[in-house]
Amino acid sequence: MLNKTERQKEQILRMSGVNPLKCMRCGKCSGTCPSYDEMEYHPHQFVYMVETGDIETLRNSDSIYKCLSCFACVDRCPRGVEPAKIVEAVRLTVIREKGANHLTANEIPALLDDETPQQLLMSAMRKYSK
Amino acid sequence: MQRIGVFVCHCGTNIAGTIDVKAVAEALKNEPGVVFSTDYQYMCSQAGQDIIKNAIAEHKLTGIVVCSCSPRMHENTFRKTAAAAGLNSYMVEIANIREQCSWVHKEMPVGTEKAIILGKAAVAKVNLNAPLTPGESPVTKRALVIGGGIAGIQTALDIADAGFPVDIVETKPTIGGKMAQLDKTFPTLDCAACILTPKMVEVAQHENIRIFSYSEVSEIKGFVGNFDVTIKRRARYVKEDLCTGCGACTEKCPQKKVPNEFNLGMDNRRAIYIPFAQAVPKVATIDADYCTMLKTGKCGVCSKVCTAGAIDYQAKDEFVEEKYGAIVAATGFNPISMDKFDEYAYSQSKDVITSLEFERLTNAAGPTAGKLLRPSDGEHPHTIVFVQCVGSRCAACAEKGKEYCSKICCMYTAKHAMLTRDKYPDTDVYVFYIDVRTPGKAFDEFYRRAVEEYGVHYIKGMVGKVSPEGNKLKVQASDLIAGKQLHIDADLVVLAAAIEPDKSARPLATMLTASMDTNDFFTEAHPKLRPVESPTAGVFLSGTCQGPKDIPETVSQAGAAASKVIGLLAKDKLTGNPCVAHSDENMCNGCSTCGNVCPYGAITYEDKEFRMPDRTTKMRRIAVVNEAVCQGCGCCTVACMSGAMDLKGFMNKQIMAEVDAICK
Amino acid sequence: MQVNGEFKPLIVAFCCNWCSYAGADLAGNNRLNYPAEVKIIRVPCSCRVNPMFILRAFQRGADGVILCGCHPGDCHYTSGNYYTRRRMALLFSMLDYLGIEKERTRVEWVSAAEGAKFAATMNDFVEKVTALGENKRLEDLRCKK
Amino acid sequence: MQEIKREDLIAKAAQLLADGTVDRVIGWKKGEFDYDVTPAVFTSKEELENEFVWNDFCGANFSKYLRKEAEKTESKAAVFLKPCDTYSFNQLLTEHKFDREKVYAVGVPCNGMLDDSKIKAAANGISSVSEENGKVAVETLYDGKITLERNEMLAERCVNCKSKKHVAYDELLGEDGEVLDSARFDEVAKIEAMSADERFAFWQNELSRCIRCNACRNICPACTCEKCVFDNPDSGVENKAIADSFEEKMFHIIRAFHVVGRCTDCGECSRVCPQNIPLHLLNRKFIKDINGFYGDYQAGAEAGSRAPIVDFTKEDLEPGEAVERGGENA
Repeated sequence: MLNKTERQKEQILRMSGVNPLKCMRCGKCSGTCPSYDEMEYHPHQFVYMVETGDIETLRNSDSIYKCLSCFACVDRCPRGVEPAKIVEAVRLTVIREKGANHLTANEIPALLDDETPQQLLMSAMRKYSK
Repeated sequence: MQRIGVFVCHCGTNIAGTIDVKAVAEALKNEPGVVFSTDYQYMCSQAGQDIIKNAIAEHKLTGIVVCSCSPRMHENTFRKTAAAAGLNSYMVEIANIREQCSWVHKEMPVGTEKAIILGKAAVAKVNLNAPLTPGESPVTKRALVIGGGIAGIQTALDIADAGFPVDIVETKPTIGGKMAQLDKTFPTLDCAACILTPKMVEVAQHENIRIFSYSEVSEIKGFVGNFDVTIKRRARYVKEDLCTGCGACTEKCPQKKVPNEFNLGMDNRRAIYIPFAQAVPKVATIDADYCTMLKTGKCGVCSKVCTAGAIDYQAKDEFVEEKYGAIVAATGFNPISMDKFDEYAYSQSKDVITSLEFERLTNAAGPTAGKLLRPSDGEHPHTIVFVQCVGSRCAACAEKGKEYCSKICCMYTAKHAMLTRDKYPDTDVYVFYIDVRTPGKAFDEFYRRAVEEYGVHYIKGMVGKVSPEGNKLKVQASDLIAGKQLHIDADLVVLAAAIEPDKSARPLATMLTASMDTNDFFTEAHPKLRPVESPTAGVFLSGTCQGPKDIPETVSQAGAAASKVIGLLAKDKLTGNPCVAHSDENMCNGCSTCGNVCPYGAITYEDKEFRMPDRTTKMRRIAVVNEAVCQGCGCCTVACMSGAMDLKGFMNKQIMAEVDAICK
Repeated sequence: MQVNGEFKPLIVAFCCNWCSYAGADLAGNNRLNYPAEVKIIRVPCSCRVNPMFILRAFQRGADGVILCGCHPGDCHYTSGNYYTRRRMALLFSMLDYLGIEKERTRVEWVSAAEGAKFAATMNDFVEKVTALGENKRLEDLRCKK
Repeated sequence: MQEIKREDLIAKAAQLLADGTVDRVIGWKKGEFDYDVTPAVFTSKEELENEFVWNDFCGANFSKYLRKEAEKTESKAAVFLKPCDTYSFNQLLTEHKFDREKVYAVGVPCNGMLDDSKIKAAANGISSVSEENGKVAVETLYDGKITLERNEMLAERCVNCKSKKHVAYDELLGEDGEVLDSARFDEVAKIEAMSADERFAFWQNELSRCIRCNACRNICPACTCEKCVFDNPDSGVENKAIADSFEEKMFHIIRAFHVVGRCTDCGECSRVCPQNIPLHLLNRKFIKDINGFYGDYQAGAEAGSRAPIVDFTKEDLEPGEAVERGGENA
């Protein structure tokens, strides 16, 4: 049985198609990155941290939204690691979970009953569908 | 029918301890062809060998089987024994009943039974053995060195000093190669020209060395000891024997706008030129692509100023044919093209240069007379950024870079950085590295001195982008240790470009039937044990054509290659391995499959006339094995569908007889 | 072959002269045991082994055939074992296609330094072939004793 | 029904003879029955008009005949090649089996050839076979006239035609076609999916019918040895007579192995087998494995190409893996 981190790592690698072991840690991706200063964790760190399983940290970081997906790092990486794809995959794991949690407009009528305030459902939908 | 003698060795108790040797000798007596069988304590001893010799004479043996230790131990011993008794030494087979029987099995009945079977297999093989005589071929005592850089120079000098004539073929007008373009050499910082040019002069003056400069190899035929080579001497329009190298023509030539390749295009030369002051041979060459006289028929200035009368506008390419016993490839390297590295703005800014260009910029004989000046405006640069591993260790894109480490860049970058800080202490020098690799005598100390004594800023991390802005180069890079992105306004950016084998190496390898790896480096015969030989016999490797290496390594490899060549040329005749492939011309159908798999290019094809049963004749294509080149792997015998190709000493029939004997 | 009611397989091992045969010698030097059912035939290179030899061995009653050569990249003749690898991949796949038990054939790369690997490989191979029992699918009845 | 007409082929052949381009033409002529059309050499217009045949039974692949034919004289011979024949043509060129200069190749389009054994199975006592409105009309001795669907009578190799494209010719009659995405490996995959016991039983059943007539070898364009190993007492595998089950396997494994990387899958072996053994399934297994293991390779697609069996990469799969992958490649 894989634990949660291993599952997440496996999922991220599968989604991105990236093999982080190809990274030779030259940092050219981060040297290239136009969003570097905006990001708490930088492209090379994404590759390294996914490899070491430090994924929760990345998921909780704003950095996943700061990546511009400009793919400059993908273009310039000398080893063909494609860091932007791994950033995208980490981001997707977060977004997909949100997607599973939020309500769609069609689901709401079925959930209405006398006990539940309608506003609760509506705000839940609005809040998580963003 | 053979008359076979069987000799079973006790090897003390090594064999006799687990094998009933008497029973083995007894059992093998009944095998077909066996007329004599005995056992003895130590067959390899003088007394044991005498038993064999006597038996050969007494029983008129035509073949012998020795049941003893591994053939890797004593096959040669017993072959010599047989030869001493007048028996062809290839009529000897060994049954390995020690390493592969008595030592790995514990029970006497089991070991004895297996030993008998192994003996039977050896007898079955000897029954089909035929006497073999190693082929002999004469050796032409002359060597050809292709490439006149430091590798070729050193190899040629060492061979010539041993007393053998050597020819050097160099495509450029002068020998000297890349080393002639360098300024100083790491880690001792002696000047490249000071140590190279005396060697060049020595080559020029050596009675055993001929230099074919401005020439290339156009055809190679033959094999080890007997290569026939055609050398194309390109027309240089100057008679080498008459030109004194005075240089008058190169000063008067009106065509002044020819990019000077020796300075990597950073300045210009004339259409008639001598690459540099210490060129060897010091002879002028006319560049036909630029010479007005050759292009339009109008000019002739050089001819007028030449007091020696050496100019010859009518010159044509000439072809020289020569025989050689050995060939050394020393074709060297080039930095890769930086055109594909847009992110470093190499093609956008003159102030982004390669390390080799930097060498010329700091060389006293270079375009700036040794002053470090920016190529764009001739200003002194105050901030210099060195980028390592540009195109090296690049697995992402084969068109862009090379997967391997170029090996020399870490050291020359440290050298450049150190020299810059030494000469211009007001300069800020940054080196961006992935890893600093300094295995070598006094190498790491050298690099540390650059950091500790000269204050070079070493930053771990790659440069991501260089963009020209005004007269500055904006360098954006990551500092992986500080976790920062750096933005540096640099005046000069120096790229440590990966090195690749010279383009002439691939066609040369094809001519030599020498193998190459995917990067076009020549493959060595064995990566550890035969590093300076090509798998193709008689072809040797010197310098960077085999893989990236620095000057000390190149020189030691050049010397090693020379010693191998000397070892070959010192022989009057080459004795081959008689266990080579042989094609039965009556069965060969000329399909040419065998040639595809031969690692040595030992198989050629020819049309041969055959007499048919109806008295007509018919031409048929057949394979011919060059026994001097074949090494006897047998790969072709399996590729051959007709069964025409067979391997002497390991014939299909023999191996199948062994199989039958074992499976009986 | 039945010995005292116990099945003892007959194994033919083709070993290249430069690596695997030396590896087998090393196993001997180190006194590493493996079954006596294994009989070694020395060939210059694994690429010398013709598929006909393998079929011949089965025809004559071998229960398993194993080919040992230098590790890929280490061939004494630079490329022989690469050709072996392709030839045997195709041949073994064909034998499997014809329904011949795939455990009866094997290619192993054994260097001159791998005496222990040689012995372990032979132990394992003999064990697998013993479990399969006699070769019935590629035998030649005329060659039966 | 064939797109191109007999008359067009005769006209082309006659013209080549007349203008001196060639002095003989390899074509087809009628055999004893309508369905056993045989190869023949024509040297005049009269011969062509009297005997030349072009119909749905012209399956014979002429590439093999070129070796002997091109050797005969210094002059050129013309040959008609269907798309699948051109692959063999190229393969033979790769192996230097004839002088290209001595052959004038005329490509002819092909709509597939019929399998006489299928017709024989459907009709008893055939007296003639002809084509009627796109169907196969068979006159029989016992049952009168029988009409058969052409598609159902197509030879297996034509049902699974790999290419309608001519890869070599001097001149092409009609339109050239495309390389097809054929289902020719489906049968192989089916066998691969069986258990080892089932596979053994399958092949035991097929190969035990072999009578060692050597027709498969003799027709094979890839079999051009001066002396076949099976006829050579020195080869260690020589055996002309069928002896027991091992011999058949030995023969067919070696026969298939000897054409690995050279077999163009022309299907002649199965066509000529009097015992209807699906020999092409052995060749196709090797082709399928080569494609799966080493990347797609079509022998004969390009003259001078290097077959995967005489090539390698450093990353090739191990024989053990090859066997484990079994039917999973493709």
